[in-house]
Amino acid sequence: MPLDTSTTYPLTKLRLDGRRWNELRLIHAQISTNPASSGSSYLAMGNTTILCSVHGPAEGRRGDATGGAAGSSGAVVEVDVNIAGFAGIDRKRRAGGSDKQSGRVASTLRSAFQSHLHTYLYPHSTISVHVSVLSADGSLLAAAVNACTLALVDAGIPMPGLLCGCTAGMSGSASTPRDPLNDYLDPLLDVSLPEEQELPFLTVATTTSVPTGADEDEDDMKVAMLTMDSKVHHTYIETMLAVGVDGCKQIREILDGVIKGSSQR
Amino acid sequence: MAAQRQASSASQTPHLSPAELSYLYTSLSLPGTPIRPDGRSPTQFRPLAAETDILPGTNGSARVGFADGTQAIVGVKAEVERTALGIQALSTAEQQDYAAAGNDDRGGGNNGGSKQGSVSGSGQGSWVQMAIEIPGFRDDDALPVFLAEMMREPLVESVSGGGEGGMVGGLKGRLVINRRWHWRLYIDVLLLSQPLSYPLPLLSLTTHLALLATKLPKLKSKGEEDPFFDDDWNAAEYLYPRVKSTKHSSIPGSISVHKVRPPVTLLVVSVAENIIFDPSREEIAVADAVLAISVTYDTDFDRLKLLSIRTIDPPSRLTQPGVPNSENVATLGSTTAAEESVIVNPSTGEEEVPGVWRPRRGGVKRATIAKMIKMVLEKGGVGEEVLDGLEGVEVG
Amino acid sequence: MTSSLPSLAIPGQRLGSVTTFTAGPGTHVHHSHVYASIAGPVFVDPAQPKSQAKSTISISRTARVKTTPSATAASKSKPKYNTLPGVDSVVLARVTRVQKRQATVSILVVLDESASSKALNPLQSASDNDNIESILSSAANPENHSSSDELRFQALIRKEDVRAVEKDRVVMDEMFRVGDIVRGTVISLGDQSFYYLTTARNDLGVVMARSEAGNMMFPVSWKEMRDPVTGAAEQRKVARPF
Amino acid sequence: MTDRRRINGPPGGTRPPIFASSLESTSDIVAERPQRQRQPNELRKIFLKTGLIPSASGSSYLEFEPSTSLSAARSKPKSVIPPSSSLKLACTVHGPKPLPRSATFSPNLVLTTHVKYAPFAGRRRKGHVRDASERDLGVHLETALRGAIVAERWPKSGLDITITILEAEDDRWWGDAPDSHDAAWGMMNVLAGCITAASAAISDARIDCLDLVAGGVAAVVADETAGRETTSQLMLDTDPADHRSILSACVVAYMPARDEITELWLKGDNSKSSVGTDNRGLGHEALIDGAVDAARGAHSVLAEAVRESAQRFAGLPSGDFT
Repeated sequence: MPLDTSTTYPLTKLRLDGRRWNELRLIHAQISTNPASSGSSYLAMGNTTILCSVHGPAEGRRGDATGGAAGSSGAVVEVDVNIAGFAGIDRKRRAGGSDKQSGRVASTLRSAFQSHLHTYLYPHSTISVHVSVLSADGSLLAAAVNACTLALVDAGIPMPGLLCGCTAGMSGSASTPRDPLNDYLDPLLDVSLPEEQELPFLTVATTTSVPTGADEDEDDMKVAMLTMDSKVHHTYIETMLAVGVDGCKQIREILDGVIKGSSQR
Repeated sequence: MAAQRQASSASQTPHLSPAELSYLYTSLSLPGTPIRPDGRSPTQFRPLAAETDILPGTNGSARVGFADGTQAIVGVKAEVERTALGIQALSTAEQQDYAAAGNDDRGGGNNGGSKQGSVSGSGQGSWVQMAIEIPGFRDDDALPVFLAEMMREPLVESVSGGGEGGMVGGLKGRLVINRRWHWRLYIDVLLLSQPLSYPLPLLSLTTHLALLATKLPKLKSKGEEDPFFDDDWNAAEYLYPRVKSTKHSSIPGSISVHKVRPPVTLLVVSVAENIIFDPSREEIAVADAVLAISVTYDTDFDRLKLLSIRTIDPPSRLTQPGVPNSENVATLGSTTAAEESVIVNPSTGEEEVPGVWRPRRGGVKRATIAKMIKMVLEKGGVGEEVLDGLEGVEVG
Repeated sequence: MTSSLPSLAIPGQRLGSVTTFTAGPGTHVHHSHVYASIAGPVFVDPAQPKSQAKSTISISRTARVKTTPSATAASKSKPKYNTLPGVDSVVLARVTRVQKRQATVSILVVLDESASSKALNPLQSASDNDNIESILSSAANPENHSSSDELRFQALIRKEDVRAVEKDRVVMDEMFRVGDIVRGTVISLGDQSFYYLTTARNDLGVVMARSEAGNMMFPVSWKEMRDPVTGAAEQRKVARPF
Repeated sequence: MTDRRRINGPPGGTRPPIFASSLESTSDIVAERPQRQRQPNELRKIFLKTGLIPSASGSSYLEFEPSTSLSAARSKPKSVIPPSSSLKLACTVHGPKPLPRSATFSPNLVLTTHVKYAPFAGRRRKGHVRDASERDLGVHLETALRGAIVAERWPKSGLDITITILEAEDDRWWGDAPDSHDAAWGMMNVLAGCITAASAAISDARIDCLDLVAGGVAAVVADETAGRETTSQLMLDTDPADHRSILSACVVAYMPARDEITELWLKGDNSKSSVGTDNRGLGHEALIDGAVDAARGAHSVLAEAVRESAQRFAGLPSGDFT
């Protein structure tokens, strides 16, 4: 049995892990996992497991370059991503404690949350977010966005709405223009690590200015973050984006349930 | 941050005033019955929550959280690696006798090794790698390096006897697949927040649990073949083998127990005449001596055995001294010198004024060390209590 | 009593009981006995016959051989446990920076109290191993600032500590220039990075200075020094010349 | 960072090939292993001298006496590989000096220790960046010294202790396979040497100490001369190259005047051995006592070296003390 999606999917219409194209992986999340921090969360999207803790808003460290002029108008968000040595399939030894991937995830998260949170309420302060990736199995950035959102909600930091991330890919290389008559490629929701490695995918994070509700309007949905590193013909982008945004909506409901469920306890 | 790195081994010294330090020291040094700030008995550990097998991507994992919110996660990963051969293994058959004979004097471990024939000798300590990550520290800072070495040392050292359910040649021997291949074990320790106290007990307990939960895939190849393994994870074997419980009926509900268990490292401090286990940050700040004692269960004699001891620099040496009233400019004249008689501390031999903190100096008496070791090792002592407690944690 | 003492002690050597001796510099007390804590020759300051004080036993940090400490020095000086600047010790320091409110100096030499009343003794405990004359001669030209400044203790002379009179009229630029050698006393151990010095005494202030032309100047008054070549006068807080 | 631009030799020494024809018998290899010629409680001679580095405020140089097989091999080399090595190290003390600007106020002397192997110190080349074992040694040394120093007499200042190891002790006989006994036993001897040398250098720098702290090593070795019987024996100041199997070892930093230990590092499994007492559980006490005895021996050398340097310093003629 060949183990790649691009060959098996057209035959079975099932992905490697048995999902259909529009199915998310099982999401399990918890908030207030670590009493020592202002806010914390645990999030597992399939086999991608992330722990996130938030400290602050607190007084910024003195002598910090970002703590000075930049912080005068609002809080500064600091994100620190740590991918554990045992997170991947092979054990990875990182030199100096961080690598390229964690650095990129950290800077993307920082810019996403810096603009998302109501930082103007906390001038001269720092909100520091620590993300530990315990197990990485695709959609790392999306899972990290969701975990951070939960932890920041737990910490009680005001934000306009939940920031939810999701990935979307195509079930083939999608390098030729899309043929509307013979459309054999399906978009895939929430890609896993093997899919991430062979297929084009993008990560999108959306937010709403109004908290979720039954009367949610499509117009209120805002894309807060969008990254794509792979090559795909431009005609597919719209499909992928639509699927990704839809995935974010599903995730928002799940996160919403987690937050409401924990507050009832 | 810089100051923190400087205090390499002592971890962070809490900012306590000399008066607070003196109060702590006095209450902890009460003869016989020390009063600990959190009301524990001298041998009592802090309550903790533990779970194992939390990460699907590892061979074994565990999470332990203290009530104060400090959490540690340990993931164990095993990889197959080719063995670098020494002179003896490379040499011809006639030298094999010599090699076997030579290995014989290395205790029970290797006798078992030569019995199995194809499995050669014992493993190497370097096959076990340990990395500790502590937020706020770089991974080559002194504290993580020292902690990792401290915990790796007893692990590779624990050679235990063979026999039914035993581990031939200890952990090192267990990692040998055949003459040319072996497992390499990566133990990654992750501390999730800045440590509030010296993190050794937390890390050691978590590592212990993670190793207990560690499974290696079942070997399907035989002898000197290149190894291949059973795909079925359910068939995998525990790194530390388990046997059906016979003697240890004391633990309710457990069907299988480990005959061989990974070592645990206990943090023990002495304050005056008292020995205190699992010190909190405040307690360690006034300790006269801090020892890390690693023990494991000795299957041959059904008792605990000592694997390693390390002294840890007590942070009390770096604290600020208090000023007795007789020397204090602010209160000069209000007290006479006679009121504050200088007494000699019986345990340290230093002259001090009661109630005035003086940083500790000097070392620790041999008798004190012996007493600390005895309390850990003795039958029904703290070491057994901890190992039994860990055995109670549902594993797998 | 003295005969039982060794002339030379090494750390950890027991010197005597606390019932007969007081522990002086270079020693410590353990289990009611005085022990040596540095290696060096042992000295005993005999107690004043009339007072009840015990003899003080100390170990010299300096290489001076067999100078019986004068009774005056022994009586007035507090025991000094190290070669670091302590409160009241007289130091020679080089000015490294002059600001509106303070001058930053780096301490070159810590002088013993007993010796400061006599003359500058080059063999006094120096804060580093260099010869004192070489430090001072190289000190006055600002180009010669070596990186060894990093290894010297830094100190501040605040504006109000420059002189005892007319404190509010002090203009720092007219008191010190970068490169001057200043004699001062330590008033406080200060914060993590600086000691605090004062020059508010007649015998304290600038002792050596070069003019703008680069020549060594001589003092002409308590606030003026003069260049012997150009004849130009410059303002300084001058220490009383001996 | 490895040099990628050219093909480098292997980082460790390679063993020269031994051809079967050149061997009289296979037992030749066994014969090459150095044998301990000393009594179990006999220490190696130590050379220790202070004040050799004028730019430092204190310094010392320490050297262990080469074993008989090593000195024999040096005078009459049979092989390019020396049979064993002997410790040589230099220690410098800088300070007391101001703390770096970023440091916080400290009422005590802040001690910093650096232990670095010279690249050529061991049989395997060491990099220029300190590795884990060197950092580990540094922490051990810091613990040992901090207990001996009277730190409160030196407020606001720092003391840097730098040790360069010029020749390290072997962890095992070079001919043994790396699995024969792989724990870093040589490191313990190195630590003991570091402690003794640093103590001399600190005393040379005239930093107040409670006592001269000396390092000593003792080990339980499985004796191989007694035939097949595995009898274990307590040995002081073991050279790991001499022994096929070291069961456990202990290094202490010891202050004789106070009978106190400032640093204790014990490792190994000695539950199988019965040393000194019948009670197996007390094996570790015999080991610690043995290490203390070794430290007492080193202390006598240390005291003599410090006394010598103090005489030189004070200008007293040698021998003129009571």
